[in-house]
Amino acid sequence: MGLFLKYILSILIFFPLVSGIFLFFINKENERLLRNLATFLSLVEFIISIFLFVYFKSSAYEFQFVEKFRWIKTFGATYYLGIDGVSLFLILLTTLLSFISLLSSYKYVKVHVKEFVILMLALETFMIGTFAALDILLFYLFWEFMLIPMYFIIGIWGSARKIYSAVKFILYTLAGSLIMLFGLIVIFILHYDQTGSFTFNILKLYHTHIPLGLQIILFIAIFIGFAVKVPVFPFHTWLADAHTEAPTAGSVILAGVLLKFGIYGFFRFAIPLMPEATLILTPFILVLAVIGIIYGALVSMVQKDLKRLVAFSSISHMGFIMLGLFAMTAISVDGSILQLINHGISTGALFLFVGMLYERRHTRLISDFGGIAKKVPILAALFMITVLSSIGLPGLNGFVGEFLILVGSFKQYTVFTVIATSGVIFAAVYLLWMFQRVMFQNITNSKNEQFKDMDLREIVTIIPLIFLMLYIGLYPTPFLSRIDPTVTHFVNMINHHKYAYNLIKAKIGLFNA
Amino acid sequence: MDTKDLLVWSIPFFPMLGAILLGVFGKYLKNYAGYIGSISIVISFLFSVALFITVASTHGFTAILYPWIYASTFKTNISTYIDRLSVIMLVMVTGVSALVHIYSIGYMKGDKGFARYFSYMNLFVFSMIMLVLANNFLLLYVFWEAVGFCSYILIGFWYEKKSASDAAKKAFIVNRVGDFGFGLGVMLIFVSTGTLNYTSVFGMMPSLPGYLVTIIALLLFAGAVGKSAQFPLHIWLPDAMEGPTPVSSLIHAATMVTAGVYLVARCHVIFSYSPFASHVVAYIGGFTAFLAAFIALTQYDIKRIIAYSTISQLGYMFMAVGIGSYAAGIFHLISHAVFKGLLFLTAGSVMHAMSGELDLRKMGKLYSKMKITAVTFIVGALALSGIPPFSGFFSKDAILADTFNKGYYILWIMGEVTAFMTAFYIFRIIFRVFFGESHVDPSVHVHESSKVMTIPMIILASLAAVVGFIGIPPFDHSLFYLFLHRDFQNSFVFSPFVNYYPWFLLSSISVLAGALGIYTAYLFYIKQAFDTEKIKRIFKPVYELSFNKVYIDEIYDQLIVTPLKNFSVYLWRVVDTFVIDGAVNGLAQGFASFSGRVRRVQNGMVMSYALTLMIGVIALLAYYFIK
Amino acid sequence: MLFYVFSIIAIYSALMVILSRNPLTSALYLVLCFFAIAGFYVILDMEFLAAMQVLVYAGAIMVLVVLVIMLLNLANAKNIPKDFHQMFIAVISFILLFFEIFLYAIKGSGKVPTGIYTTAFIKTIGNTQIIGEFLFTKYIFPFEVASILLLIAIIGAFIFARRKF
Amino acid sequence: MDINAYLIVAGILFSIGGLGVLIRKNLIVVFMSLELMFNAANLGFVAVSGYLNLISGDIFVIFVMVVAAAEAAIALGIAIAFYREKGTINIDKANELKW
Repeated sequence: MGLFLKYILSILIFFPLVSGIFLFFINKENERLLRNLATFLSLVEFIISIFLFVYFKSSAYEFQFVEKFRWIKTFGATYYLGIDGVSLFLILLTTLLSFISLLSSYKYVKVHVKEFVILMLALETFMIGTFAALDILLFYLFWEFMLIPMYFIIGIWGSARKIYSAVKFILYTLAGSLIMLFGLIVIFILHYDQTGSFTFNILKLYHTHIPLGLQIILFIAIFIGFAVKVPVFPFHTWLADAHTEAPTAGSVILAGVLLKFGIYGFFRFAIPLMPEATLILTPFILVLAVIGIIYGALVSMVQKDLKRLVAFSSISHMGFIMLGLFAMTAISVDGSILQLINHGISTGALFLFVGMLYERRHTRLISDFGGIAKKVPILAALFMITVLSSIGLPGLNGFVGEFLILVGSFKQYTVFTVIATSGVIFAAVYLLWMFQRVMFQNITNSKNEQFKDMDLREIVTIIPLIFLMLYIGLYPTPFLSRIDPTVTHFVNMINHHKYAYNLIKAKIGLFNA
Repeated sequence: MDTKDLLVWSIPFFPMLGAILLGVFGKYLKNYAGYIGSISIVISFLFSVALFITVASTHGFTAILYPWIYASTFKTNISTYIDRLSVIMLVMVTGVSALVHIYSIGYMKGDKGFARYFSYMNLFVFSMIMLVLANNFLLLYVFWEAVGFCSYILIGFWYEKKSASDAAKKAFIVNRVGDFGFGLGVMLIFVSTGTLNYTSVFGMMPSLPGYLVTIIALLLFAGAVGKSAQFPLHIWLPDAMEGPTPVSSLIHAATMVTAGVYLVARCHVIFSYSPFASHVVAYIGGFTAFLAAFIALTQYDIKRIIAYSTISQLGYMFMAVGIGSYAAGIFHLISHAVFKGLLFLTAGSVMHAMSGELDLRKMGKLYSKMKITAVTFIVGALALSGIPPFSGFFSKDAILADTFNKGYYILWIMGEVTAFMTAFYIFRIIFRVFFGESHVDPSVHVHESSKVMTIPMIILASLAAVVGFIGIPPFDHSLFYLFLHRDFQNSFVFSPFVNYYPWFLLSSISVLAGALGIYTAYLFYIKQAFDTEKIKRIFKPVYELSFNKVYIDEIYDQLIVTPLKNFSVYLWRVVDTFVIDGAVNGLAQGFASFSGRVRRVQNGMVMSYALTLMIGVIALLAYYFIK
Repeated sequence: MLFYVFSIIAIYSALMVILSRNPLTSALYLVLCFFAIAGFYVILDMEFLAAMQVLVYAGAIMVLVVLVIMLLNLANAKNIPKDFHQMFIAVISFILLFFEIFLYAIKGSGKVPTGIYTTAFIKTIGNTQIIGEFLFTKYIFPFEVASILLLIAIIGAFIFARRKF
Repeated sequence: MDINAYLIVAGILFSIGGLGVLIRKNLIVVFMSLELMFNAANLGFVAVSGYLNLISGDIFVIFVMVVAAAEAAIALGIAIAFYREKGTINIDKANELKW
């Protein structure tokens, strides 16, 4: 047990990959076995990750379950893993959603099953690795690896315009991350110039002193890299296409986990590495975030395609998270991190439902549905809960995160917060309107008469998410108590730099307000 | 948890249990669903009465269930605050709910969603109880939205009808607009006081700058405007009548819509420290009361008329709490809950008898066929019109007397005119439905409703007749005032009395107004003394204005909904697809065409590759030589 | 004196290799050129290499080339068009290249003789023995690799020359 | 003789060989030009090795010969295959290595 806990992160990271290699030796004709085995293995993975949650010391902000080995000695790269309250939940989210998306694809993925499950497991490895890595090089490695399986998942099992979307997805994110790599390398070299030793250890790089002008340039570079992933307003067009064309499992992972990397990157890398530049550029970032909230909501309102609607709603939700993160108060950052989890859960569930509807009718156009609530009471009820969670109805998870974000940002950025809050109204408009057109009214299309309700597998797929929605909504303490120390430490670290920032502000007379 | 706490928590517990049971196992419960739903509410009502007795003899207290959101300095609990105001609300809510639930057993009989209906209703009662019990603004906000959500699913209960699902959506979204303000208010309270607990927040009010208090109060009031359907957010309530009638009775007359009034009364400290905000409340209330009554004059749908009447009566309540007469407002809230609940139930009974018909023009002469319904309806109507000794007389006059004596003459005049119109439109219903000539479709078999429906109606009617006596004028010496006024003592007195006219003088004026209204209706619809068509023609603009609900829906549609939709389409088609995506794809195409040119260099001729290589070698050698 | 003779033969025959139209003529001139280079080796006291040069190049490789020319009957393949554009650039660039080599050659690296294998020393042992000693001691590994390379080349040639792939 | 003289001769031979590679279109002649370039390099090795009193240059020449032999076998094999494929040995016909 002791050894298990000591190396639990490595086990978590490589277990799916090893499982994938193991599945490689199974005959591809045997699709049933492949599916069941892959799902089972991802469930095992999820159960392993629960140990993280149980043994996580909730009062500490330091990294836990740390593993450190020499990797490339010449330029100081190490195999350095560790998690804090933020990455803990993101890893849990990853393992849960991986399991769920494998379980959800029993019907959706019909061809190349073997390749699909292996790619999904590989993807899981890379995602967890990205969250657990504390070494920039290791982080970047996992970060880029992640794109490969996703590219194939969209490109092979996607719908109509899958190749276009897959290429767009990979080029967009690759362009962003290469700009980011440039920034990271500059910091690496600066650190070498200052201390005379090569290191990719993020905790050591935090102490790098970067001159302000360079800091702003680097911040913009790294910002673009992460902003593409989030996605922040003008960098979002890949998202709608990728989400829409990806298979259900792909959409769930994209929305549930991949979008989180942007925020996680800001939290772990961009902001602590360049705090002064962050503080100076915050107003601009917040403007983008708020535009994203309203823009995403408005565009989502007039979509005709269900998946596209959910995709644009993601843009809106991620805007809230950006707002909370960059408002930089303990409450709002707490809310942002919680909202990351919430968004993964609710949007993931929304995509699952859209996938279920698609499996039944082979269309995603809202106008093709209507009146099916009568035929599918269970689906309608669970879908409703998910929609409400996404709207941010109190008592469900979305509310807690959104409210913390808004209340935390309110004092310093009142105007932004007020505008952002109006996004809550739009959320109700587009989601309820969608729900009404899909579920309510009379059946107008005779094909909908034959609608089948959810079977046991589908209910099992959804239930964990619904449970979490209610749980986080009613009793978020287990989550917040683990997130809070990390976040408080983070905010204190930034506030520490406020002094220098204020000096700069006085000197250049920026933002005198 | 001591016994008192246990008592408190058992009140919301039973409806919640009922909601879960019915929601999950509803399919298997069949007709028992109605009994389970009703019994859970009745138990809850009994506990409420017990709590009422406990609190009446002691002071208020707080009961904490568990810590809810603890993030850094933001700390809120799931906890309740019990004082006299909350227990009065509690008894009213659970009492009316219990009666409506019992009524629903008869009304909803045979509906496919019988169990679903009771599950939703129990969920609503749970949320409403928690709303009343909450001890901090966040919990209040949570259940504020939760009752809105219950209202949403209940309005859209018959979701196959497009009108019903549209109305549900409209209700939710309009409420959201109000809640937007409310939410900002809650945030502002936290930011300026650092806490959300009622007692701590109220304690800090005197020390806050005036403008901040005003903003907080106005933001909170925005929530109240949405929930209580005041102008300009009243448009959802008439449409909400698409839901089953008991829902209209419980949610859209007796309980949920009065939450706004409860909010202002609960936050009376905040409002009293901002006379400006209070006056906004009062005048919006007064204007809404007048506007809604004006619209109600010409409508033909019974339920819609009663809905406008609800809006109008809620306006009275806001008028009362806006001028600082909190007890009077709450008194009207209670008596209104009783008689308006009654009116809806009886309207439902009529509708039931008429197989769902609601149009005034297709009724008449029903009195002989459904006596109980008719009598109870008339009792409710008399109470609404403010005719003594029915409850509406006492409560409405408590408000009107205060408006006059506190010097708000404009409000008083509006109130009196509204009282006249109120009496007119409600008796317009009575005369056209129960008396006069019959326009009933002969194929409809009109019949009296079953006992399970009539008994709650009778109970409510007798309550409507007697409940006013707890507030026998002069109001500030009445039982009700003396019981409640302890809770309002800590508010700042911003509107002292300027006149001391005796109550009977003022009352007689309003009774006169009411009686005049009834008499006018009598002249119109029984005597047929005037040619209605001619009057319609003479007052055509006024009539059209009233008949088309002052065009508010259309104005919103033209001013907000359509432009917003067009703007969104513009954003999607032009900004997103054309500008941003165009830029991205343009960049990609630019690279592609550039590479298309560059790739010509690679012509496949081995010799030219070799030549290039050689040139490279030469250049390298030259470089090293020069270096 | 002998050096100049060999130089003239080598350069002349090399020019003829690339200028003569008939590949067979080119091949024969190339053989001549190889012989001249072997002559250089002799002047430089590397008789063993000279022998190898004649055996491997002039003997084995050129025989192979001539064989292929015969086999494909290329002796009269003259109708290949010329690309003057390419030729022009090539000539210019090779004049430049030669110029550079020339500059490097006369500039020298400034290195002085450091090794112990002076001409006299080699003569006492004999150059064949020395090379053999080196090949089988210090360079044994590359030597073995070379043998594998040859094996691969044999297989490769066999595969390429097969009628069907 | 001076070392420079050998190197210049080697340079001339190398240049002529390279020129042959570039201006001739006949695959066989190109191959022969390549051999010429090898030999020029060999000459340079031997000359420098002798000048510096070393032996490694000479050893290297032997390896170059090995490689040249191997290359000859392969290259001529390719030439035959190419001729069989295209019916000519015009090197400009080998133009598929593009785009």
